[in-house]
Amino acid sequence: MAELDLLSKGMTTCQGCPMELIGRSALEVLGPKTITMTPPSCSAILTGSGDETGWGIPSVQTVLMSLPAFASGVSEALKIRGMDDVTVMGFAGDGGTFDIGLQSLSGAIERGHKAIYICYNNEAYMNTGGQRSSATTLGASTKTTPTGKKEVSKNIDFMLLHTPLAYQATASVGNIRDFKRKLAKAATKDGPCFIHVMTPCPSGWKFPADQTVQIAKLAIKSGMWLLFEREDGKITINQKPTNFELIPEYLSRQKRFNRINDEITAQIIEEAKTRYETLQQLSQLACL
Amino acid sequence: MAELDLLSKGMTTCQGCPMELIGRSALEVLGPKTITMTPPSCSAILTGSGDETGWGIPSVQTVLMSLPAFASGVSEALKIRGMDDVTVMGFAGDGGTFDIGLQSLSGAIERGHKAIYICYNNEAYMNTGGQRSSATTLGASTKTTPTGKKEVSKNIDFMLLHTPLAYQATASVGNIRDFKRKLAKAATKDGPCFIHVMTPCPSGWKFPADQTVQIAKLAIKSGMWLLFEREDGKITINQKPTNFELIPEYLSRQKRFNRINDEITAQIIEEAKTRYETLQQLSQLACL
Amino acid sequence: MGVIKALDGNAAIAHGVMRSKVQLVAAYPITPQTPIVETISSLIDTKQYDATYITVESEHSALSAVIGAASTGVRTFTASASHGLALMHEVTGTCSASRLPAVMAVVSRAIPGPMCLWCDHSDIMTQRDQGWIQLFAKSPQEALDFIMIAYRTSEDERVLTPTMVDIDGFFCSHLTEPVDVPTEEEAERFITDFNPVNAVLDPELPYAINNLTSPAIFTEIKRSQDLGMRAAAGVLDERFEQFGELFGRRYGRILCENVEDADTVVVCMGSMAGTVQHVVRQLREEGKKVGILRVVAFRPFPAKEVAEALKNAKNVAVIDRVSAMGSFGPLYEEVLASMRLGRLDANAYSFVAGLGGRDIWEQTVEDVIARTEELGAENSVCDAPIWIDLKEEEVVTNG
Amino acid sequence: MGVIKALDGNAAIAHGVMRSKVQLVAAYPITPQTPIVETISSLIDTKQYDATYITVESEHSALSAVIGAASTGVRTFTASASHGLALMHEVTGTCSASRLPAVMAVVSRAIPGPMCLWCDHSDIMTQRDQGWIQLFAKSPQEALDFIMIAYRTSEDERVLTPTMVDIDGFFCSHLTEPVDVPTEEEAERFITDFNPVNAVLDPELPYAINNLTSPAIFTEIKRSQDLGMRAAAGVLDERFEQFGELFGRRYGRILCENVEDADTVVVCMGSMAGTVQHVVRQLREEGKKVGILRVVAFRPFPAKEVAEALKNAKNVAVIDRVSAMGSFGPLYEEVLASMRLGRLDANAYSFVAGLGGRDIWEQTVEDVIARTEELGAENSVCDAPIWIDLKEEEVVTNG
Amino acid sequence: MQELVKQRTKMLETLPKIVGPVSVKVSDVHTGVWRYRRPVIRHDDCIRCGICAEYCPCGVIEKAEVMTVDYTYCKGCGICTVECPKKAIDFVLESEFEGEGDQ
Amino acid sequence: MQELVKQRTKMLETLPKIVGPVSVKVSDVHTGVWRYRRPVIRHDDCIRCGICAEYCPCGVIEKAEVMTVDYTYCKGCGICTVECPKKAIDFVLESEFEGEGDQ
Amino acid sequence: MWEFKFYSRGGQGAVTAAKILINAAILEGKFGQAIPSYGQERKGAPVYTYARIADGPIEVKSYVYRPNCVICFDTSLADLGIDITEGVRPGSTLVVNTNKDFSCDAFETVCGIDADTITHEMLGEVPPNVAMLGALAKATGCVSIESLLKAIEVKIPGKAGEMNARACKAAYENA
Amino acid sequence: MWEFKFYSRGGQGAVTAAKILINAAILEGKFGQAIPSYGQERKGAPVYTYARIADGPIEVKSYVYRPNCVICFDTSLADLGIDITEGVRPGSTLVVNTNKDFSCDAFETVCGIDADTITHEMLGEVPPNVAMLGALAKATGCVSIESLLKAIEVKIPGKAGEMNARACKAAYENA
Ligand SMILES: Cc1ncc(C[n+]2csc(CCOP(=O)(O)OP(=O)(O)O)c2C)c(N)n1
Ligand SMILES: Cc1ncc(C[n+]2csc(CCOP(=O)(O)OP(=O)(O)O)c2C)c(N)n1
Ligand code: SF4
Ligand code: SF4
Ligand code: SF4
Ligand code: SF4
Repeated sequence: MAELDLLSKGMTTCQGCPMELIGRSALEVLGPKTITMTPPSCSAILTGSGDETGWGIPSVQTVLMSLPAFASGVSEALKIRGMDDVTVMGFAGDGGTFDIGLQSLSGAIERGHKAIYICYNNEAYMNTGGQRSSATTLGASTKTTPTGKKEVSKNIDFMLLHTPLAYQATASVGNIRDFKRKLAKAATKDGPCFIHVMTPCPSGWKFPADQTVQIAKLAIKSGMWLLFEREDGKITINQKPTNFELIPEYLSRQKRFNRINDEITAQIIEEAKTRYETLQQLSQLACL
Repeated sequence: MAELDLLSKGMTTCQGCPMELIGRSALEVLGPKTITMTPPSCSAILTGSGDETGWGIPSVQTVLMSLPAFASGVSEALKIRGMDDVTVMGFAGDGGTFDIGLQSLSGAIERGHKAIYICYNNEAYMNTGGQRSSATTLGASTKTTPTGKKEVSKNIDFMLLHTPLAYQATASVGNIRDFKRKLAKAATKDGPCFIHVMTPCPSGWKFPADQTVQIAKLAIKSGMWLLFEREDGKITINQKPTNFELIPEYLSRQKRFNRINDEITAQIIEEAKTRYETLQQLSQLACL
Repeated sequence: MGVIKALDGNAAIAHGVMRSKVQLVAAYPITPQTPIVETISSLIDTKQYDATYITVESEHSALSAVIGAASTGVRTFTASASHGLALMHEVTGTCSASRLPAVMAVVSRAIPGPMCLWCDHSDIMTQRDQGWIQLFAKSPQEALDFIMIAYRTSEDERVLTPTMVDIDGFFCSHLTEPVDVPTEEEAERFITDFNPVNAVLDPELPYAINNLTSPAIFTEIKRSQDLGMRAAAGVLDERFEQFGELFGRRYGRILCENVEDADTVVVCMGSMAGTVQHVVRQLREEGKKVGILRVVAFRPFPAKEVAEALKNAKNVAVIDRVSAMGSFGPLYEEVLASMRLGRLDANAYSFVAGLGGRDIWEQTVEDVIARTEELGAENSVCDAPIWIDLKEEEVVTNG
Repeated sequence: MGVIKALDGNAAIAHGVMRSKVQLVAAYPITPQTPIVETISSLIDTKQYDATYITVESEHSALSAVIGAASTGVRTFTASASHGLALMHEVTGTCSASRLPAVMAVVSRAIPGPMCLWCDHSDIMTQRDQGWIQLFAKSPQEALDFIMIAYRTSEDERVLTPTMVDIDGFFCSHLTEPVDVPTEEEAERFITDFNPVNAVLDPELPYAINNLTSPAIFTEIKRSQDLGMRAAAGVLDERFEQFGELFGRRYGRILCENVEDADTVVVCMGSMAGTVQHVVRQLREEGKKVGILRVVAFRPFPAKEVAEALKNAKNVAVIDRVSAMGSFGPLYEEVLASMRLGRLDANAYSFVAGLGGRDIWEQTVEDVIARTEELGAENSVCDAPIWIDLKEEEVVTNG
Repeated sequence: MQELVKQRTKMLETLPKIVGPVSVKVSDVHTGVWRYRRPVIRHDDCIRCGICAEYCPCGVIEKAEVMTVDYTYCKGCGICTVECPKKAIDFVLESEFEGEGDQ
Repeated sequence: MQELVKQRTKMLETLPKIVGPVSVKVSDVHTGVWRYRRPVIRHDDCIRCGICAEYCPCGVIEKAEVMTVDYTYCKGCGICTVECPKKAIDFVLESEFEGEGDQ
Repeated sequence: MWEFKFYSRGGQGAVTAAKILINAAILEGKFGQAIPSYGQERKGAPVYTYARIADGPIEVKSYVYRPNCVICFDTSLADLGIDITEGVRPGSTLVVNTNKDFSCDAFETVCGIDADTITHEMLGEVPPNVAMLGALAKATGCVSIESLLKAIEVKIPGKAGEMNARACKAAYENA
Repeated sequence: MWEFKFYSRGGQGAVTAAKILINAAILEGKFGQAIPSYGQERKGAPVYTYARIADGPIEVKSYVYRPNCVICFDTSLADLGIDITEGVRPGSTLVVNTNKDFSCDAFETVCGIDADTITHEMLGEVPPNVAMLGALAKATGCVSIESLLKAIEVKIPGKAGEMNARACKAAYENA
């Protein structure tokens, strides 16, 4: 079976969808001995509809609140059945991870089930048409915050630094090889792994479809997205932001930031800097 | 109205209950212009039963999963009604905070409602008789882990360091004045505040009722409990652990640790040290 | 009168909420309710509507926030559907038992499983014992009107019981029709600022709400709630009357057409009622003695009214838009209880139709009526629900 | 036979789970179910029972984990009550529609509100349309036996439908009685290792489970599920028969005593059935023609059997341990539908009793019977449920 | 305590009828009967620092002219005896007080 | 793709009848019709680095002797044209290919 | 009563078109109803939309199964096995987006319109929906072109609305 | 059929006592049933516990409202307004924990036992429940003292069980 067949072509995601790219790349790494679950979200498009599915591996659509609990059950059942070579892969959006799914995720990590959880972050509830999530960047317009979101985004990565994850990483659709490398590493671990991938969404963020990867790259360069991983209690920063002054460009290339003013821009830059400083200091700790 | 009347005497909590002491001390600080909510938990004993209640302030028993959401509603409604001088106080156990209530808490913090959330941590579901929670210390026997818990406790404090709390603190029934000072500070803030109080529970931890405060003090001295606060992005450690070598004594004074061996003891000590080191380093950051 | 706008059911709900001067809304998006969330939050965000919107992280929290706010004495609203409503299940009963006059729009969509986005009544039907008044609108106009009527009923001191206003997912939520939207002043003649009449959280009034209730008093509190619910029948009648006088649109807890002399009466709820009405009128033109009894208020169930209305019927066809696994449809069972109350012994048949978005169209209704007449002619008993529009050959079983 | 032990209902459930060789349990503590959680998790933790226990962080996650594990082909169990069951509401339907043969013990306790720890059936009753088989045990012995019967029924390839085994909170969960516990070998004659016959998650079989289902096929999948549920009737009969032969304890979907020639029949479920039976026997001794019809399997509802059993009755008293706000009791409505099926026109009365822990004792039952005979003698219709043991003077209303 | 009870009773009278699960009465369980032992303050040794009152979970120690313990409610946990910096509180078996009533 | 379809069909045949919402068919939407523009690789300029394939969300670019695009499924997002380090992919209006069928 | 069925692909704006049509009818004091059949469709997937226009209130709340007017946005839908003649009543009208000659016996009237070209020329790369409406108005007279243009300008405010109205008008005149 | 009602306070072990009693009955081949009335009671609060013993299966599943035997662990419960004679049938037995003379007309037989003293002396600061059972066995004969002692030793294994059995025996002999 050709590797590509693990996810069919002809998925009805939007043009230039980064989530699809992540799903596809994930299976290239994990291979056919993988079971995947998606909650209601754009990723459920891959899981399909009616009698058709896109995945060439077993998949389930779980409910939005408890994919990690579902995965806990699958993971333990595989142990009972002696199928230790099978990878359990959760694949969920930011809404299903930061908001309604956070508790279930936190519980599953605490209990330590073996499973890989991939959160693709398009910073909104896209499958219902683009409402704010707690991952939405300050100032971004969404269907529920047309004048721009008032709150800063939830920093789930830093929160999860203090949990017993066997492996934790951020990744980006702007650097697919880095993502694949990290996922490959996660696949070797015997515990809960979390990979958080930035996936700029042309439909929700309102930029041309061909810019998906470019926007993601710009996010890394400008410090709007930090690439790092945590393994054996040690944080490694994989790519340093080059220039925070690129942030205004990052913002201006997305129509969702049309309504922000200089003050908010300054706040966003400030926040990005602080975040990076914190990460730098945290990465000096050998004791997480 | 005498201050004491804000919580009746004659509550049917256990002898030596630290939660009651925290509830009582809280109202001394906050005074009568406070609305409190408790979820099902030992604290619901204060809220009472039938046509009787212990509180001399308005109170509600919410469901276990969503006290913070309930409080969000109360907080916003008070604003609408122009009652800005009223304090909203959530009062919940570790189960209702670390486990089933975590998501609702995280959401309320992200949205930034003005309210004070006090979590008294007795490290188990005590109101249902003492089952493990994710706050239970590694190695402790509970009704669901008779041979000792296998996982380390969830580090909710460090997780919440990365959230937009207006004020965050840990406290202990071993240092009531410190707790009151912190609560008084929280009461001045116009956003979400979280105070996490260690409350050694004689019934669940299995030590004599007169030792409640002593055990709490020993926890602080031995580094099993860290006293710190975060205000304006800066962490202050309020009391440094004196001696991690006191941990075995701390453990041996509680029957719940009857079944642990040297290996687990060592692990617990190691973990406490790491936690403290991390905190020390975090406290050097001016950028949280 | 008001302004005629082309609105779909979701937009009509949002207008109803504004006109009802709701002060606080907390809701979580879910298909097909999402446009309600988007419209209301946007209006508030852009300051076109002065109210508070809480962007909760789940439906459980949505209703919990609403309960918190309602307990603090403000007028509240939420909306949901399917999974979302199911996730509120733990707190729907808290809301009603706390006697909080909140209003929720339910945009009916099948609940799992299987996972499905489309309309049926399985979501709201599992809420039928949770102590909420339930009104079923059939059109965007009714959606708006019922929201306003809901507040005036729920907040009545004789009632103090929350209301669910149900609109069918897509068949009403996404159906655009002309809607007569009352102006602010017109609406104010019917519904004014909120004035809570029951317990509220207020430091001046230090009581405990929703405390643990012992067996010694639980039954009595439930009975009080039941009486509040039953009182809603009379209050609804008053409100419908008053609303009709003010706005010219007349409703009732049941609405009948051509029933008096009908041999066969179709009983139904929600958007399908429009289609049934349409078919009934056509068949009447063909000289067929058929009628429609539409239940608007499913809770409190208008048992006496239904019994009275059906007294001349020979055959009664009840269409449930839900399949009670291993039993009969809920509406059918209510109708039977009503008929027994009226000592009626017409033939009654339980139909299941329109599940998971399958359309109930003219042919469906014609089939139901034809099938009923057939069975009625044979005087058959109904020993199991009859599934209409079922593709038998596609039903896979291991049986 | 097995070993006689003094067990309460919760302990009996735990024994039933072990004897059924359940492989994975995920449950969250809640009064009055907590001892089940404690017993099973302790047995596993101390290696007295070889299975996996997942210490989930909520009930929603408990059932989700069970669904995940069941989808992966292992035998699963969970237990809950009240709030906990309500919090599972979003996923109970997923479990049944995915045709997973999980078993759940429900230790019935009132659902809010108000907040209450004690027994009534309001928790399980709102699950009645969720596609689970529902068995109501009246005693610890039955609790154990029904768990075993549940697995054998749910897993049958004709059925593939999960089962809730209901025991009354405190009145069964905390009631200690002698229980005949089958030995491991005895149990194995009835129930062996799990062998999943439907879809499982396995890389060799790459299909998608519980995918979005379109209107084009939803109805047919629901119908298949309905037929699975209906097939459970026959399978339950087989299992009861087989169980009786192996263990000497004979059950049925309904259990009747003194019904054949009874003028007045009391219909009921759960622990109260014991008390009703006791009273009926006493009244029989006094020469009164009374009987008891106990419904064991509420889903699938044994409509034909009930109709057959009631054919000679003059008066039927149905006791619901739940108050359907603004309607009749659910058991009453089922009984009416059954009577109509049998063209029976006995007088039938809907009683509400035993809410929120109020005991249904001998006097309660005597009152129900007396009231029924009175009303029956007058040939009264039942126009609303009759609340028994109600302290009228303590009911506060604004009416 | 009585004050609070009175206040609430008045409140109840002035309010419209409340329906639903609302509790207005002050709970008043005489938890004093739980005691096996009774804390007895030796006023001569006491320095009125107030620490016992601060740490009493039941709020039954009051700083008046001398520190007083409300034995109607004191559950006898013993925390005060342990926390008192002067060790000025004896912990005496209840049986020694038998027949003396609640005080 | 066909391979997978065959494999699944076989699987279906060997299994007992499955009840419930289970999907076995491979979804196969010809998303090529979505395109306004078509990526056309200039093979002379292409260095076969594979980056376009790596970043194609639809998985329709394959590294064979030359890089090939499966136009039955290519949605025409243009990412490949942007990411190609050699700028070796032209993005041509579909209308220019009218009447040529899928390729 | 006019009963319309719109055949289109995701992204072609048929749902919006149906709503505008209803608005036009309302402007004339008529009653209208529009209802899409929701299928989480993305760009390119077939989309069905239904509408009704009548002089009095419309009770029926289902999709249209027996249209007397079909609006086809894309003739290539036939390639997917979609039959636009399904259920049509005798004497029906077809409005079809095509730049070729198009005939179909199932319909009494066939009105071809090159909506894509008109749209591209006048509005650029946007959906051909307003142009289709212009042709529909011409072919059926179910609403007047004046009401239609007004409805468009209400729905799409400002300059864009004006231009859309102009494209609609052009289609009306070309159909 | 014996129908028992136990009056006690939280912490006095009446619930356990009732279970041991049932175990003793089972050992004799009888049928028994024990049921506490759960009230989240904490130490000191009144607790009601019910039990039945019969030769055949016991169908009734409710509390006992018409006991023919009352076991009172604490005479001070009367101070809380609790009436231990409520519902007692004619000819009933009372077993009461007291160190004084105690009489009560509602009962035919009154069996006083100083269970607290026996317990303190023999077992220390633990609940008086096994002593109460000893007296109950003596006063009613509902189970034999042998079965009771065996049931105690099964319930409380090891040395503690032995000592508890001895206290029970002592109460039996003293009652
Ligand atoms: C309980 C529940 N509430 C709401 C929904 C509706 N819903 C479906 S997808 C979705 C958004 C998910 O957003 P996210 O996880 O960010 O994924 P994305 O759609 O962006 O891919 C929502 C709210 C649901 N399915 N279940
Ligand atoms: C949804 C739900 N599940 C379970 C329960 C049962 N329950 C009541 S209190 C409690 C434990 C709470 O533990 P914690 O929050 O730590 O407070 P504590 O009892 O220790 O004071 C549980 C599980 C409940 N009330 N609601
Ligand atoms: S169990 Fe612990 S926390 Fe709960 S009331 Fe008793 S002492 Fe207090
Ligand atoms: S703690 Fe001791 S010294 Fe201080 S007031 Fe209390 S009794 Fe006196
Ligand atoms: S245009 Fe997009 S879909 Fe087509 S080959 Fe390039 S990246 Fe892939
Ligand atoms: S990215 Fe460009 S150079 Fe590299 S293989 Fe693709 S077309 Fe060729």
